[in-house]
Amino acid sequence: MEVEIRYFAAAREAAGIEGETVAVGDDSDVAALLTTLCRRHPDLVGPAASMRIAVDEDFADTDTPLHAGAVVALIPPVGGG
Amino acid sequence: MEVEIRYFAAAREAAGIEGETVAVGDDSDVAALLTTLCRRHPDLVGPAASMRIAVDEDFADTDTPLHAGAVVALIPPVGGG
Amino acid sequence: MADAFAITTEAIDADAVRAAVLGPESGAVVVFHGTVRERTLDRRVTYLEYEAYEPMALKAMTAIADDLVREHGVAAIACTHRVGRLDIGDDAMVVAVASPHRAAALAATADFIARLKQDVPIWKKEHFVGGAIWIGSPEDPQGEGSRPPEEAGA
Amino acid sequence: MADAFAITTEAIDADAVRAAVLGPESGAVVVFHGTVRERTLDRRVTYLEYEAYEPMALKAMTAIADDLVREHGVAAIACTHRVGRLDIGDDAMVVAVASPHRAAALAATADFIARLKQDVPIWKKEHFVGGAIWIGSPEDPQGEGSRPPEEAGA
Repeated sequence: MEVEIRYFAAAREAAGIEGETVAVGDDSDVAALLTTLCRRHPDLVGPAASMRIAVDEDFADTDTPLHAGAVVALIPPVGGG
Repeated sequence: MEVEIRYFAAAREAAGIEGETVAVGDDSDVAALLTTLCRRHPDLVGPAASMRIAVDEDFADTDTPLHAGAVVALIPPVGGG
Repeated sequence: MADAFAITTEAIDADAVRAAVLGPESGAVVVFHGTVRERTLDRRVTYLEYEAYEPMALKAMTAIADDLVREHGVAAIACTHRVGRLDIGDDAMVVAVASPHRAAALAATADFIARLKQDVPIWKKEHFVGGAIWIGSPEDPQGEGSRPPEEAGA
Repeated sequence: MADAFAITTEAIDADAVRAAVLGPESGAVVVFHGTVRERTLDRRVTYLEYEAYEPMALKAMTAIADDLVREHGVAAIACTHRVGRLDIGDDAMVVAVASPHRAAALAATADFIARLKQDVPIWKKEHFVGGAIWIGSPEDPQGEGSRPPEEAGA
């Protein structure tokens, strides 16, 4: 199945793109997806340690399962205000 | 000597005037003046219990001495904001 | 730049109050509006009358602000209070506090208002359906310790 | 009436944010401006870049505000956050909180900003003389617990 990735801030700079569509196994969870993304973009490995992940605009855990068409965002430490 | 009196809010309504010039003895303090004012305006007797007094725009005690030309204000409980 | 403290009979220009505190080091600016509300306790308010002992009120606001600038390390405090007849929805008071950090700005705002309500000679007469009362007077059911000052409305 | 929550690339209209919370029962309205300041720690800021994950940021702000309306009993909360390039003195964020009583309005303002800085996907890149850094990132000397969040600037 395919999921949509959104990169923001330091994650966008590390990946070098704003987003992409990625194919993952049907039983993939967030952790499996992150492994795939770090393999595609080695510069993500360092920043990824301090990032949170959102699935469909809610924060998710590493064991949150994915579904086809899920929108997964890499959320570096935020700093609004 | 003479002092200037300013009445505000409930004190103004009780005295029926906004201010007046009052003659007091040369050694008068705030307490003596208040006695004089309550004699002139009997409706002040009740409200006076909850009022503070300012002399020359600073809060004063009942034993604060007066001077000629002092501006004495009767300050009912305040309620700005 | 507007005066930091003012008493006015006109509608308050909140932008001018805010402008009086702005500076390059102030990342946090709090603007507090104390607005006439339709209902206090169970009374339906029709309008308010505010009155001030203007020179003493300005002197007292300045002294309180000087204290709080020292105490909280904020950059600047300004306040304009309106007097005369005010209707529902009118701003009675606007306070602005600028500070490098927001916690100090919010704390100084709270303290400024609390001390203004305690010690600045400004009075409010509430006209409601069936009567009128000087707020804070012994006849006022919401004044004189019947509820803690930090819970009082603006 | 304007939307209660918004992300914009334009200068923030603080009056519109305030207008979004006004109501007849609200005697206390707090308007908080988070403004770009010239200096943070020992760095001389030249400009900032803000970026947001807009739909999630709006959803998160709405959820936080709903929580705080319940928790503090305030009437309404609104917030507009600016993104893109901001210069010294520009407002990055304006929060407005309306409440019958001022203590609740001030507390809800403090909590809203603290939670926004924690959980709303908006990022700030500070450009200073000699470099640039994403605020809150592991490389940021003022982020990651090096000082308590309640002391952080706006």
